[in-house]
Amino acid sequence: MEILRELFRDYRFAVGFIFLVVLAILAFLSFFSPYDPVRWLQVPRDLAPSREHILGTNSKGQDVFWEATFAIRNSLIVALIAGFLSRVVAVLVGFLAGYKGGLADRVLMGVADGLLVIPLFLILVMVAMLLRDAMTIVNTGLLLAFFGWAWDARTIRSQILSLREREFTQTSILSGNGTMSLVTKEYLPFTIPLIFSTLISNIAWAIGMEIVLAILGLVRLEIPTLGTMLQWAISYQAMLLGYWWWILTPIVLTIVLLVALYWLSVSVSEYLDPRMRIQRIGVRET
Amino acid sequence: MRFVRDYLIPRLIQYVLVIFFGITAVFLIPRLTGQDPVLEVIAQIQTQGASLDPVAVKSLMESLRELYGLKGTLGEQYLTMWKRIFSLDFGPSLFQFPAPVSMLLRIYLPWTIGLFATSTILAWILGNILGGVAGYFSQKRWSKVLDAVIMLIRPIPHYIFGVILLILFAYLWAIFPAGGLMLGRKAVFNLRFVMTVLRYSFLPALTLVILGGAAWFQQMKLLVQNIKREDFVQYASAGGVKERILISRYVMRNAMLPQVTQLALVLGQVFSGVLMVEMVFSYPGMGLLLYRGVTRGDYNLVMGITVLSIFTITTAVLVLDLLYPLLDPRIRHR
Amino acid sequence: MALLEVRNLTKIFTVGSVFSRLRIRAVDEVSLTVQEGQIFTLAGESGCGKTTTARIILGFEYPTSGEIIYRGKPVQEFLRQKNWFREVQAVFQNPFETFNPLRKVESYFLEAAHNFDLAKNGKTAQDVIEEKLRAVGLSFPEIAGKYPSEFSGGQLQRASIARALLTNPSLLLADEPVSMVDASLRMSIVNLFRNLCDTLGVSVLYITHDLATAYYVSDRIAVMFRGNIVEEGPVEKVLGNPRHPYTRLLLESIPEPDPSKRREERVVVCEEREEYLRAGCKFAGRCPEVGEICVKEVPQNVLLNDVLVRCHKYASKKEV
Amino acid sequence: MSAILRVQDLQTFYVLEVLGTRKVVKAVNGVSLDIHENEVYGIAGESGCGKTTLLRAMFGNIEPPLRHFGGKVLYRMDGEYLDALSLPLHKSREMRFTYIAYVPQGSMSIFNPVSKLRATFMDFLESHVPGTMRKSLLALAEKHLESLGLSARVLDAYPHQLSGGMRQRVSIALATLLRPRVILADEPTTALDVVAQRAVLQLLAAVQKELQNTIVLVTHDMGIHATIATRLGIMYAGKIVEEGYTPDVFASPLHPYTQFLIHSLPRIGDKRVRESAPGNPPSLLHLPPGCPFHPRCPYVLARCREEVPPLLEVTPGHRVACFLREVNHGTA
Amino acid sequence: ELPGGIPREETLIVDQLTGRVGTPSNFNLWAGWRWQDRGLQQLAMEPLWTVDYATGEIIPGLASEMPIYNQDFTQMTVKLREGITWSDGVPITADDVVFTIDLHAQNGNLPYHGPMAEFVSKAYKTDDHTAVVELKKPNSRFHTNFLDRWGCLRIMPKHVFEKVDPVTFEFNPPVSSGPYVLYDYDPAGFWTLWERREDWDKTPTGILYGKPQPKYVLFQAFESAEARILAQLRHELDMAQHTLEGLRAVLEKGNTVRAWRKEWPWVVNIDPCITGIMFNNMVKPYDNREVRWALTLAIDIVDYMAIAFDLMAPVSALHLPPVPAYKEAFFIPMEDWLKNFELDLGNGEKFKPYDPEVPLKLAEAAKKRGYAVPEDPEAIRDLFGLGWWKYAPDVAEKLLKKNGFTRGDDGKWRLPDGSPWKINIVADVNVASHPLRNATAVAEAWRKFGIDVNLSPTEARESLILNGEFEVCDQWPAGEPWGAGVDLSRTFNVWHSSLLTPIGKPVALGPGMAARWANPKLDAIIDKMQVTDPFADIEGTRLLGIEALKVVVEDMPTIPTYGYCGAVAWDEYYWTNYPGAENPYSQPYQHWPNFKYMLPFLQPKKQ
Ligand SMILES: Nc1ncnc2c1ncn2[C@@H]1O[C@H](COP(=O)(O)OP(=O)(O)OP(=O)(O)O)[C@@H](O)[C@H]1O
Ligand SMILES: Nc1ncnc2c1ncn2[C@@H]1O[C@H](COP(=O)(O)OP(=O)(O)OP(=O)(O)O)[C@@H](O)[C@H]1O
Ligand SMILES: [Mg+2]
Ligand SMILES: [Mg+2]
Repeated sequence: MEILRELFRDYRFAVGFIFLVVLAILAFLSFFSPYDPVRWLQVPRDLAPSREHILGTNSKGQDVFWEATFAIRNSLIVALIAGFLSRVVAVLVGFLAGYKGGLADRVLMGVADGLLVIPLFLILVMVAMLLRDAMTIVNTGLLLAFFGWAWDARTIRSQILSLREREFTQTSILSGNGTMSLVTKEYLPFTIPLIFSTLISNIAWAIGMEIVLAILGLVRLEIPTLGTMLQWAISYQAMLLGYWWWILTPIVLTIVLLVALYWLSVSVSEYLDPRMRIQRIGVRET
Repeated sequence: MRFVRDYLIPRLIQYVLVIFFGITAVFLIPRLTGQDPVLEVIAQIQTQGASLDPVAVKSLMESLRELYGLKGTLGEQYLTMWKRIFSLDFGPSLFQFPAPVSMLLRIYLPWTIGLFATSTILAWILGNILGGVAGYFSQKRWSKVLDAVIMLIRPIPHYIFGVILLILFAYLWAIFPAGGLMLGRKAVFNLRFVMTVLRYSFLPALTLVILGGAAWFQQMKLLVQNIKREDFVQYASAGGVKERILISRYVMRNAMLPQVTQLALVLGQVFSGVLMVEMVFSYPGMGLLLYRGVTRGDYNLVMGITVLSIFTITTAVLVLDLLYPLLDPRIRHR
Repeated sequence: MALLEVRNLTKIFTVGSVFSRLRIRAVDEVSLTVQEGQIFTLAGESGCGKTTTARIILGFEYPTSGEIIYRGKPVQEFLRQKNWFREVQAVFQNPFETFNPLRKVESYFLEAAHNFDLAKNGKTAQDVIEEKLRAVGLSFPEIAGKYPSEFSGGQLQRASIARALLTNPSLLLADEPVSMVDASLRMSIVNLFRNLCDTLGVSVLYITHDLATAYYVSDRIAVMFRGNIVEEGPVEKVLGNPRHPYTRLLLESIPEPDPSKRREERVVVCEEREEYLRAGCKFAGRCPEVGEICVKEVPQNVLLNDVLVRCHKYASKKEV
Repeated sequence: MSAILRVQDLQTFYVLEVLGTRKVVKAVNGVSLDIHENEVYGIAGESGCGKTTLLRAMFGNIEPPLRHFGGKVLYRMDGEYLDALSLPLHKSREMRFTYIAYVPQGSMSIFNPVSKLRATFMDFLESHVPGTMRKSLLALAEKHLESLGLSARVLDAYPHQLSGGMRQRVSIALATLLRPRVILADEPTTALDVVAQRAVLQLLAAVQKELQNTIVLVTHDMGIHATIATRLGIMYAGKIVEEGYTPDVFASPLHPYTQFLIHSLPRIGDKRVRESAPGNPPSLLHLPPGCPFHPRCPYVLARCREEVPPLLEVTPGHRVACFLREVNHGTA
Repeated sequence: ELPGGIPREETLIVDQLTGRVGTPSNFNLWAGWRWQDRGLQQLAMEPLWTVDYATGEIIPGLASEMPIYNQDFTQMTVKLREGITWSDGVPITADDVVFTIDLHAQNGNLPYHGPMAEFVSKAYKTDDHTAVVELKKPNSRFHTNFLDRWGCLRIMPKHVFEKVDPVTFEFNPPVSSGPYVLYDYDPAGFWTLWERREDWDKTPTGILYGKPQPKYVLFQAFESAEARILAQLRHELDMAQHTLEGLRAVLEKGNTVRAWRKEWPWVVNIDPCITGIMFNNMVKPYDNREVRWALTLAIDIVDYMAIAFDLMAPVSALHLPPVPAYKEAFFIPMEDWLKNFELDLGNGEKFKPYDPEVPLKLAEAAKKRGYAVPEDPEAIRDLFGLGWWKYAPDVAEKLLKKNGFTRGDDGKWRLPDGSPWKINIVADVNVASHPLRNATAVAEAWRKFGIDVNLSPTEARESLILNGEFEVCDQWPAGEPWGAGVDLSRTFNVWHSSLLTPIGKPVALGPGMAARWANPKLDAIIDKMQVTDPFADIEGTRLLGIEALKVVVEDMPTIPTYGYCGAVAWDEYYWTNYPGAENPYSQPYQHWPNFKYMLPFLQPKKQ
């Protein structure tokens, strides 16, 4: 609680947090939606925002607001699965390769490099095509997670490599810490800002990728996500026909989501670095 | 010599293995997607009005399989593929039969390199410089404003951003063309040619530079904010070293190192952004070529492009790994 | 039985990049023996390989060749055991690097107490820690909740010593443990070492530049120069009657805490790398008594009156 | 002799706010010093008593969490005194290293890891002096390096290629590069063996002699103070407790802490047990009332527990902050 | 900026439907698959005959008249026009015709090898302008191989092709029989530029309609709908086919842009294609006629049309596009039958599914949506079609229950074996395309009815459909008819039982065949059609068509929904007098081969 209070003194954390809470509430609201997100012609079409439909309606006859609640929910699921799962893999692989070195390092980094050098997008498209019907929200997340860890594992590994050489590693060993606590207690704090910032870029990437896949029609277009919402709006020329509420909603939501994540990550990683925190406190007071 | 034995040779083996597995994956995956390039062509011919009777279809399919080199088991095809790779001939494009893949590459590669390489490098330079300076002066007002603006721009999908630029600069204020590069096959390389190409590439490049640059900007800014707190920066700063020198030689140079490595790898991840840009601006590039190849089951084309790109990226990474000690004196090969 | 025996230890570092590689024998055929309950000083110029030797003993670095015997067994056998570090502890040279800047210093104490089962519960752990901290002039409330950057160098150094003493080790490798501590405290810490040594039989491998303190506290001393031990023996004999020209130079260079004895003559200092690569005696470059043979041949160890000297000058006076 | 650097009742504290509670570490707590031209001013003291902090404040480099609570740091320039703590940024930048230079404690990582040392030297030169002077200054720096036992070639090395001792020496050469009037050296020899230490001191002395400038030297090694310092200040718990000409301080230390400091020095050939000050150094977070040394003082008086003794002159140039002086010297 | 600085006002710029050309340097449209709508079929090639579906007539091109068959349809004689030449000056003669037929009969790598090898026994010329083809077996419709309606076997220049391998030959630059020659093209395939022949008067177009007006015609591909729209708004694109929404956008934003119809619903509603939903009749439970009918009756066509095409297309209850010619020949004559057509619901219950009121209901919905809908019932029938099937979920329910289907407690349907019913629809990926629009609409309808529908747009759609690896798809519901005349053989041939292809093997003929359905009654009709002379016995042909339509309706192997509508837009900034609903002198598409016959009528606006 204390920590949260401290964090909330940073306006970026506060705003990011509030944004995220708002998005989470939106996502949660989807469970109470009066409309089925997949069905068409539930409301009159192409209505501008009004009291009845606060974000208007689209050409499919759906209420944009309620559709957006589903979209944000699903996109969050995709992004979180992709982000967290790939983080877990990246952290495990990075730590293992960096700390153990030797064969484990060679093999793991070989796999990571293999993933990195293949034009990832191409594979994504092919696998998305291969999975076809199986491109559910969860599977989309898993797929993105599968391709999203390699670079970050590499970065984490190199950080571990240099941390391994620092003297406090030995102090920790001398204090009787085993590999697990060494890694979690000594290295994790150093890598957390990195993990956070890669988490954010990974989530951003996942959301962007989902949008790209949607624009290419490679995910299930009926399931509302930020990407498919955008794709329908694009295909139905919402921009040129002046249905700005339709196209702007997913864009603004994407931006809000990423801004929130960005600020949260910046603020949290600053918080985790005592040097920076001290500086911040000093700066604020003088 | 120990360097060769302990570092270079394992690294080279890794290089070869990565290429090998990458190519094998790219060989297998499209064959699993259920597309049959021959059927794809048959379907096209049917929509074209030709009435084929079943016997004819059968024989046509046979002869197409023969022509396309798709006869035989997967294993045989796999061998053929390696033979082709070693003879640097990827065979004909299946969907754009009989155009050889190598010819298609010759046509599109320069465009892609022209647009993509320049805009990536430009984005990299701009993003890093701005990010570096903004990170250094992160307490300043303008830096915060810039950060906010970029934060808002970065999440915009390439497609949307491209269309917005198109509407702004090719319609509302029509100073740039909406697409359709009119050079022709007899294009001569002269000033007009260059100007035309620049005019047509400007908006696509702008999209890539701004969106790409925004990502670099954010990364660089974070890096710089960390490096700014290192002892050597603090010391030099306390020692009255000029800010200009401090930013460029201390902060940026150190922050640049990870960015260099990433640049090489970004090459591998471009197709998505570039594809979208090519779509919006009808730009002749590899992204669309590849995408169509994938969706139409044009194995040869996909193979050609991916082999090329796997090879380039792997080599770039290898070269970078070998040269990295020159950039960062602290790194030793081990 | 000797507690710790180092036999012919050699460590070669390769430095430089792909293009200009250089092999440095940072530790060169070093042998030494530390008995139980003994304070053994390792002195010598900076960069002569003292820290490296200590790190190899701890198992943080692998020797190029040579052996380390602890209680009659090669250390490799101990390295895998957790209890190794209950027996052997170390204080590192650079206090600013000793603790993770992102972690509170206290956590190392609490962890060590926990990991080595030093106390049955949190309260007794606190007492154990407090006791060790007191011994070095700190207290738990003083370190509680603070990150390393909030300490002064000397405070960190003392904290580091207290941490090392937590497990009551049999062997303490102390790498310049008091370099940033004022003279008065320095005395109380070396007195502490002496006490531990005398009462509990703790052995200390004391690495230092401060020869006066070394003289004050230790039983034996080895003087290193560019990877070699050039003179080794009981501290009174070595420092009281230095034989090797380098030992003499060292002693001469000690600044006397007496303003009335200000020296005027200048010292010559040679470049490190140059000396490492020198054939023959590495000190030849600045030895006032340098002879022809010194430049060409590597000197051998000579045992003189319980003192081992590595100098051509004494080659003829061999005892054994 | 007039003071070139004058510290007046300086108070700089570390202000920490952890989870809402505010902690104040009174690292420099009312220090007044006059440092004269052409002298070596040694500072010794308890570890953690605020020496580094004092030097940082004298360098005018006060950054969070360190904050300035009062007092002045005055530089004398062209006969006028400028307050280093209220100079405009560009002005203080200009002065750094040309007027006042600083060798930080534990100066292991102060060099840019990716450029050669020569480049780092050039950066300082470029920032402070016009083109023509750079060459000669660099040549001088090379000479300094050589007298420190480093060939000028180390300038073509990267920092990580040097051992700690070498780096320390290079950082001293860097501090003397621009011929500053004042050099603040914070434990410049801790990582060095006695031979190298001697070379460093020789260099500092030579530079000082040549430039007729001032060196403020912090070290725990009383031997070094004895060897080089003109005057000596002893710090304890954020305050100067004794100050005087080096021979005077060594010969007749007045403050009980100084006495402990001097008497606890071991000597080769003498293995008698040395006593050090009893008890523990005080925490700067919670200073005891009155004289901060009183809990450890064998001669503690009643008033010591309540009043803070002022720093007063006892004999010419020799000042002490202790009520005992009245007992010992007051009558003399 | 146009290539080589050619003047914009003399150039007609049109959109290329099939997108960027993959083989830009290859103009050999006889081998493999070529992007023939880059101007090859429209400008460079004159076929023997062309279908004009706007008028329902056949335009003789290189041929001077309709084909002449002998009595038993074993011989076809082609009379060629006189005074026509290839663009290199060589006259077009019967030699070219004979050469083309012979070559195709012999070379197995050419797509038209099949029919030529099957039927041609001998081809020869009797004089320079008369070619005779002897057939191995009777075929009253052999000439349709040469009848152009988006592709046919076109006549090759013998003097060019006799020297080369016809499969690998690039034919660059192409030698034209049509009124334009190649001027330049984009090596990346984005555009192809044609220039009017000096001797345009030596081409059938010139002879029939006079001088084509644009000196240059530029075919240009756009990769995104937005770019296409913006180009047209900038007057850089004269003729384009947009998505429906794209059309609305250009019409809204461009003040010089017009569409086929000047008022709502703007789109071209005379296209000879019918869209709809296809069942795989070899997959359970879609092999059951009553299930298919139940699924048809579960569709509320008003909602369906709103989703699929925003109510702008004419519905069709028959497997035929509701174009004017077919309305006359089939729809109106069959109305009574349709109204009386009954489904047997079991227990002696009957249900008449046809609903002639659908057009009115559609008009009502369109009015509600805010569109300017005419009041006149005839005009409404023009716009919305004649009628469709009733929305009768209750009847559908009965039919399903009769066949053992059940409804679960959740209201969802279960298959007779008790497992949940999930329909998987293989669909196109292009959101704006007619197929996916149909798929979306039907998915919506069936979901509403209580069936789980999985809409699965996939790039592998073509392969899956051809191989029969689908349950339901969004493919055209029936083979397209010719678009001219009353001969429906092209629509029904594909369903002859002899052609039934097992799942896993690709079907050979056009789209309808993928439904894998056959009916002995239809077999008989098809056999009869083969021996009915479509020229001499027009009425007989028409009646056979009606009989066939009845059989198909009864079985409903696929669901026809609405006639394809092209969302074309023309910019009248540089050119005017495009054909329009008010003046349908030609079909309106720039990608159809008839395009060349439109060009002489265009008028430059700026000169
Ligand atoms: N990891 C390493 N890689 C390369 N060289 C090294 C490494 N560690 C130490 N060295 C070199 O080995 C030599 C001995 O170093 P070491 O740290 O043992 O010296 P030291 O006696 O502890 O010196 P000091 O008194 O300055 O601490 C030095 O020249 C140093 O540069
Ligand atoms: N960044 C910081 N935050 C909080 N407290 C600090 C910080 N830096 C130093 N201190 C505290 O300020 C006091 C003075 O520290 P300083 O580094 O000036 O001591 P010092 O006299 O230089 O000691 P040493 O001789 O050990 O280097 C110490 O008690 C230390 O704990
Ligand atoms: Mg050391
Ligand atoms: Mg200090």
